[in-house]
Amino acid sequence: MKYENLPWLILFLPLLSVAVITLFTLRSKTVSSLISIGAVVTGFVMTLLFINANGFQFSGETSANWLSIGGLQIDFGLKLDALSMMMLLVVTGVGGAIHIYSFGYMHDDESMARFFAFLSLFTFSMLGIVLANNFLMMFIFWELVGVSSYLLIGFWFEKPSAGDAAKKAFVTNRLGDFGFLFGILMVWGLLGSLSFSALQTTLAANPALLGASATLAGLLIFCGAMGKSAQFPLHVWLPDAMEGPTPVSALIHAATMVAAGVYMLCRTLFLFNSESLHLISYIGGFTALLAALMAVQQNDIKRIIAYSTLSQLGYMVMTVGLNGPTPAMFHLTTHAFFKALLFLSAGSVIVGMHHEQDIWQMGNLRKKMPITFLTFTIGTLALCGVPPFSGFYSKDAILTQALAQKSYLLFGVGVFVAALTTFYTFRLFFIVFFGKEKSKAASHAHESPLVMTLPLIALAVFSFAGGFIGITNNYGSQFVNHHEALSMAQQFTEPFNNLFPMACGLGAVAVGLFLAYSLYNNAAADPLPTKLGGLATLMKNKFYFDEFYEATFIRAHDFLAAVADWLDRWILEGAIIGAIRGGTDLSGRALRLAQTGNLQTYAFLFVLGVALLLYFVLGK
Amino acid sequence: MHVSLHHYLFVSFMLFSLGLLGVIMRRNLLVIYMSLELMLNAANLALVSFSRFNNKLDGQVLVFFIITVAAAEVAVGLALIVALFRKRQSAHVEDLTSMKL
Amino acid sequence: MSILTYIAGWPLLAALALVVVPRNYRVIIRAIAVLATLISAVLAVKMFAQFVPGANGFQFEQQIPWVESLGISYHVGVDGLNVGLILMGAIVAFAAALCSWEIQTREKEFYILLLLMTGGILGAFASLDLFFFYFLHELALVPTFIMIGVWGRGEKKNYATFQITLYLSIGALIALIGLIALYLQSGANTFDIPKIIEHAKTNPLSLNAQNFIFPLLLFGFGILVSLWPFHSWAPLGYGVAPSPTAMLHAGVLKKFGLYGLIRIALPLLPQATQSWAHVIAWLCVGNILYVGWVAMRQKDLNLLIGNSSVAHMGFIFLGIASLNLIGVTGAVLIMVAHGFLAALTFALSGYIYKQTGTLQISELGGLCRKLPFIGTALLMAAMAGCGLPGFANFVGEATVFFGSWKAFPTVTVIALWGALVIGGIYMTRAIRNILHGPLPEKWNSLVDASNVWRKLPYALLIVSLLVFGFIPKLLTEKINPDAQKIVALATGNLVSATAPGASPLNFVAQNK
Amino acid sequence: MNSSLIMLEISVIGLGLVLMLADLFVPAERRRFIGYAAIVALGVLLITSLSGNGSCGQFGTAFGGMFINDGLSLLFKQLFIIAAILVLFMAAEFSDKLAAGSVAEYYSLTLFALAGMLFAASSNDFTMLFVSIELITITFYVLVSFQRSKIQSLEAGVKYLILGALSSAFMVFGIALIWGTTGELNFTKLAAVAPQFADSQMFLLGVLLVLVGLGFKIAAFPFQIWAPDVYQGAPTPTTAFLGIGSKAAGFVLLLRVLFTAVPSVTAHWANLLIVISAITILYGNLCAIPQRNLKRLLGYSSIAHAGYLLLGVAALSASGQSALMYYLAGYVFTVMAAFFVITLVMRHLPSEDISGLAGLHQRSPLLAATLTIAMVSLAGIPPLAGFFGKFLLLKALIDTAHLTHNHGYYCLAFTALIGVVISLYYYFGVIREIYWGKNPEDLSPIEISSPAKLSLAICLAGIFWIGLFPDTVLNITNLAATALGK
Repeated sequence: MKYENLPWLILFLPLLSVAVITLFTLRSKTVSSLISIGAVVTGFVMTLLFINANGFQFSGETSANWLSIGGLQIDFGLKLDALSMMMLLVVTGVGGAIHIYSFGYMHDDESMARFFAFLSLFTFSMLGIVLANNFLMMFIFWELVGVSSYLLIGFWFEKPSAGDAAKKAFVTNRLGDFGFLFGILMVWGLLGSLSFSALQTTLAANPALLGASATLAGLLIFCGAMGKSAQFPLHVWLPDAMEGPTPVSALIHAATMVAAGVYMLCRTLFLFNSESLHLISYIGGFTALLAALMAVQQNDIKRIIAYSTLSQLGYMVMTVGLNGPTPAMFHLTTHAFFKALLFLSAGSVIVGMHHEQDIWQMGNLRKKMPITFLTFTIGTLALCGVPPFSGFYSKDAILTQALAQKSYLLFGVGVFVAALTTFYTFRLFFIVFFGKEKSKAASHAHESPLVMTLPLIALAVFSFAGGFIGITNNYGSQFVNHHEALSMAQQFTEPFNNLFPMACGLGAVAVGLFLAYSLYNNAAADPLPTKLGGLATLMKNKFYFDEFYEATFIRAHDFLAAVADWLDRWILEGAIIGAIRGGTDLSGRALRLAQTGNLQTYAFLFVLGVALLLYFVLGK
Repeated sequence: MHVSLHHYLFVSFMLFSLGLLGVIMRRNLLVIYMSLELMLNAANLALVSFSRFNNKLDGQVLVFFIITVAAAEVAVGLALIVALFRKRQSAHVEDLTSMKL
Repeated sequence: MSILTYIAGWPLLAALALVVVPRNYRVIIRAIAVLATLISAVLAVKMFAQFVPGANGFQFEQQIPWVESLGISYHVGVDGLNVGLILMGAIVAFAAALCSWEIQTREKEFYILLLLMTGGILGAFASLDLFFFYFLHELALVPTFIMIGVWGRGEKKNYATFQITLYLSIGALIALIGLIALYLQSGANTFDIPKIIEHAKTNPLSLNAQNFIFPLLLFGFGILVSLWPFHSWAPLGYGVAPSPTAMLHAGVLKKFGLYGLIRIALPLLPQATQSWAHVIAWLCVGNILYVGWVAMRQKDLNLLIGNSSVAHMGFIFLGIASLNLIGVTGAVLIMVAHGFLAALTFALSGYIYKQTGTLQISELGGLCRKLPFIGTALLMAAMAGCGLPGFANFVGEATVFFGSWKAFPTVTVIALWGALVIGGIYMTRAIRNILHGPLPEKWNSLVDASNVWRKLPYALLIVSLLVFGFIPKLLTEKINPDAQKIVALATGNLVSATAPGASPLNFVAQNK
Repeated sequence: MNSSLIMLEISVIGLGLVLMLADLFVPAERRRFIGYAAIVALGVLLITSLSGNGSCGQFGTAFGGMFINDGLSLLFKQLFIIAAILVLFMAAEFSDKLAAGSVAEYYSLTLFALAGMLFAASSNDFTMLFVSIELITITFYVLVSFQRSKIQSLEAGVKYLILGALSSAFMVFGIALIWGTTGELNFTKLAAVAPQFADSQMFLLGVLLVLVGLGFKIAAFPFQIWAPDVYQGAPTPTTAFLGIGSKAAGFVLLLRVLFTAVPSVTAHWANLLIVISAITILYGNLCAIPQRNLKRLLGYSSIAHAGYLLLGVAALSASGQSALMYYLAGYVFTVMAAFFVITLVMRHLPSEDISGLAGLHQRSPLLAATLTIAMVSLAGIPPLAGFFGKFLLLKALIDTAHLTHNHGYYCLAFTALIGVVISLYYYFGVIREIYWGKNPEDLSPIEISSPAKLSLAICLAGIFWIGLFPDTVLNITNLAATALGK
């Protein structure tokens, strides 16, 4: 391949910036942030260089041995193909935009340098996941992503809620990682290798190798995705993660980290057999539905978007499960654009509202912040899947895939969720930007500086055009054996080739839009609770998952810990060791009673001893 | 009646045991001390009778040693007991329990 | 004169020198101690760099007959198994000497004891003679006792001091009986480990002898390593110990028993080892899971660290129990990594204690604001503690998992849970309650580690962790060949130990 | 017969007499110098004996086989002389607490006891055995009760007197029985005929009664009962000498009787010895746990050490005997060091309660370190004498165990292990008192006279030398052990 060293640079520049910032430039905000931004932007440029040098169809690996112990051969290797290169673009591109945005957003935070160090660390880890060419390396960066998100969520660590959210995210991810590593071990034990390509060839040669444990292995690997991509039942951490600064929410919890799970599934798709894929698809669909329902009743602008992220991720996972990696990755990419856009716009709104996040305090902001209003609108339309915005194409691809797989239930779910999505998004949209100001802050809101709005515009462009600039081609070349590339025009009209799914999609949008408009245009308060009653409270309280886990998982561990601690303290330390100690001491005190100090007794004991001796030897 | 070695030995055993009983039973240091001498002499008797019956002289030689040593022991011992009596105004073993346990 | 003799000798020499230095020359005393440990650390690095991986036999060897009639000789040398340990020990000792600034009373005695301990344990790791192996390790017993007793903290001090001392000597004596029995049974009539191993190749120990000796070594050493259920001394003792002592003891001394098992028990008692492997593996569960839970429950930072370090021992035992190249290599990796980590954590807790006068987690909170450096270091330590990639511990633990997966899948999964989930829970909880959250009023006066001397020990240890975490080859390529020899002796066949090339099929074959 | 063999003994006794005479001419305040003179003389004797051209250097028998000079006796004589020298040093420090002006008597009595020990070391005949033991014991009656002003000293003396006399009565009777049955008093001759009498109850009874006497001297169970009281009551130098000299004398005689005189009988008594030493170890260590009086504590610990030393006897092997002697060699210096510190620290205190040690590390770092080292060595921890001794004992024991397949030996080894751990508790308790003892009432520095410093140095040197460079001593003890065999 040409420019063999570029990928290494792309990967390690952010790490370098972490090192430089932490070691030298922690004092200076600006320098640090510039270093970090520079790293990621350079990465973006290099990626472009590399791609137009090698082209998208190219696929290659470059690796160096990292660890080699007898049968355990672990390379530190980079895998470059359409999949990873596309993701490189997304991570560095969207990431770059977000970095720049944060420069404005975080400007008056005194520990901005630390923030950018963490951001670079995250970029490094994410790039690692994308480029990894074997399981263990992917796991390594998997963990690193986990910890950097932990650091970023807990960035404002004085806030107890932030600390808790970080902890929750970390532990929940750890649960997923447990399954992931478990699966990795299992695969390694059966196939004897960790490198994706080697595994693929091995399996292609002899599909029966995984044997009975194929399904189990697949599901265990999926656990990893479950954690990172916040799929049911490990979805609980994502909404809380909104405690982090908004750029973080955009970068990690919209564009990249949460996408890692889906990416990993596509990367290792060859491992999964039909049973495991089946289950995965249903988990995905269920997550999509659940999250959408939850989103309907949230009032925190960021949380609403977070839940919509959840449900979109559900879409993607479902699609992978439906054996459609191409649409899944397609949606992942477009979603990265418009969701980042939404988050950043929301961030701009929040800044404009002086860090007020409750949508019922806003209203009529389209006057105060026109640019933000525009970008937000584009994001919303893309999210809902209004043609010709990018979301429309990817969502349509998903629905088509569902139909093609004859999985009608999931198709139905997809359509219904599409409707819900439109509903809650426009609910947000109307409440925030239309109607009358619902608070003083709203009336004094102001537009954000250029450094923040520029990235918005850039992202807006992609959210608009992402659908027909050939993303599917690139992914298709990866997954479909003889994939014929479509011209841009063909792509533009592609959905209209089979009308039914598209029609359903658009219908869903229409319904959602109509409902949202009728309920929330100029609404001062949420009318829904009165209409839905119990269901609404259920939605509002996220179906009580947190409480449920609190009561089961956490409680169980604390209980076991208490038991173990009790045993340690009272049985082991207290009873056993205490008994030995006390027993020895007591026997000592008892024995020395023989030393009465009375000569007579001594003489007697002496003679007794003689008698004993004689008996012992001669008596028998 | 013919007196054999065993009769002598029996006597010396008796003497020895008597001395032993004295040591264990009696409370007065001096009496205890006398009983000890009795035990020594029981040994002497045994030795003498042995040498008489084995027609060997080493036993009797050893007896002389024992007597001498016993004399020295008595000398030291009595002095000690007297010194103690001076301090304590008593030669009873129950009073000698300032150190115990 | 072997470089190893110098590495172990300088601290001892310095200890002797300190005896004659008047006690009020505090600076000089401190300087001598730091210098001596620095020298041996530098020498250790040099030795580590010059070490030739896979060279036949031992390197930097030196042998001086000591007691001919018994076949005892002063014999030092390194191979892949102990080269890393000696490096780790020397660095940790240097860090401990640097951290001893927190000792303000009776420095003279303290440094003498510290140096004694250091020299002893470094010598023990270097020695290839059963007798000296034990002899030098025992040098640390009295220093530990006096250090904890005089400079320890907390009201349970006396109790803990005696418990740790008695517990450790029980273990040591049981092991001693085992070693003597080994010496007699081997019939080689020498205490020289390589000679015994050579001799055992031709005429191995009888099965009875093995089954008699192995438990002695296992539990004797096990007690020294706080193998469950003989672990309770460790958290207690480290809870009250002054941090330099805790650093040396938890970091370096604790590895002695494990090293002994690998160096002595595996090659000389193969059958017994194989038949006991299951027992060891299941005892690990006690360490990893049970002690992990106990750690979740601790209210005192030092107790938490102590318990977590006990839990880490479980992974090492698991690696040893798996009895294959990967597992044993992983075990040695963790031994080195955990040495740095334990030292780091105890150094940090010592700093916090020095600043706040308490380690009650409930008392602390939000320290990251006032102590950015220490806070970050503690965060890194905690992350390394729950097996975060990038730190050496992860490499070790992952390797152990890969190794033990073949031998004990169930235990491995439990260990995974302990490493990823339980470890994650208590570490993040600790961070949340100590570093995160609002800063209580009373801690506004805290000062961070400011000058370079204060920062150096922590930085040194973190760097070591990162270096071996990023480039594990540095260690593994040294460990591998010798671990392979050991495993070959322990399992009696070379095939299962190494699968060169790792083609899928022969792995499947091995699983069968 | 060549009387040149006993020149050493003769000169020691002569020295004692000279000191007594000197007492008449030297003014009271100068009398401690008599002691130094004696020390010098003994030093000369020691050096000659070491250099080999002294009387005890030349091997052979005298008095028709009653008296023998061999490796065993040589080793023990050297130990005895060293012990005596250190005791004299100690006595010089202690002199002001002794009965006024009678220091010289104390010195000469010490020398007479020494003479007794020297004779014991080379006695090869029951007559000699009896006489030497009595010489030791009777002198000790006086030495123990020497602090006539102190009731405890007298009481200890009387207790020692009565029980000592009792034990010697038993012993004499035993000798009588042995002689009566076999007609032999000489060990070597006896060894030849003993096998015939192996199942004669009377003979065995005799041997056992002799063992009773020796068991009393080494304070082994069940004849240990006297030790704590006497150790506590006696003047500290006497206690030291008692704890080493007379114990060692007991052991040398025990070795001679068991392995020279009646080896054929001993061979059947493995279990007896195992049980005795096991119980002795446990008794001594357990009773010591709650003990607060330092001298009494060491009394109990000396019982325990008798037990450890008996391991070497129980091993019934040359290596065991050599280990025993090695351990004794280390024990001499260790115990001397301990008692020396006690003398220096506690001579002005009403009682020897451990709390008197509090703050010692400030009052005198040297003494603190010395006592610590002594305790550590007693506990048997590297790199000190006690460790290597215990190591050798354990080794010999396990060796026998694995040769004879007698599992009793393994049990004994573990009992010893338990004993060591228990002993750690109280020895380290002493160390704790030294370094972090609660509220010391007296922090005035202790001034140490140069002779005291010298002797402390000797003790420490001995402890470290025997712990670190075992080769020389080990060769000597091996030689001695072989001497026993033939």
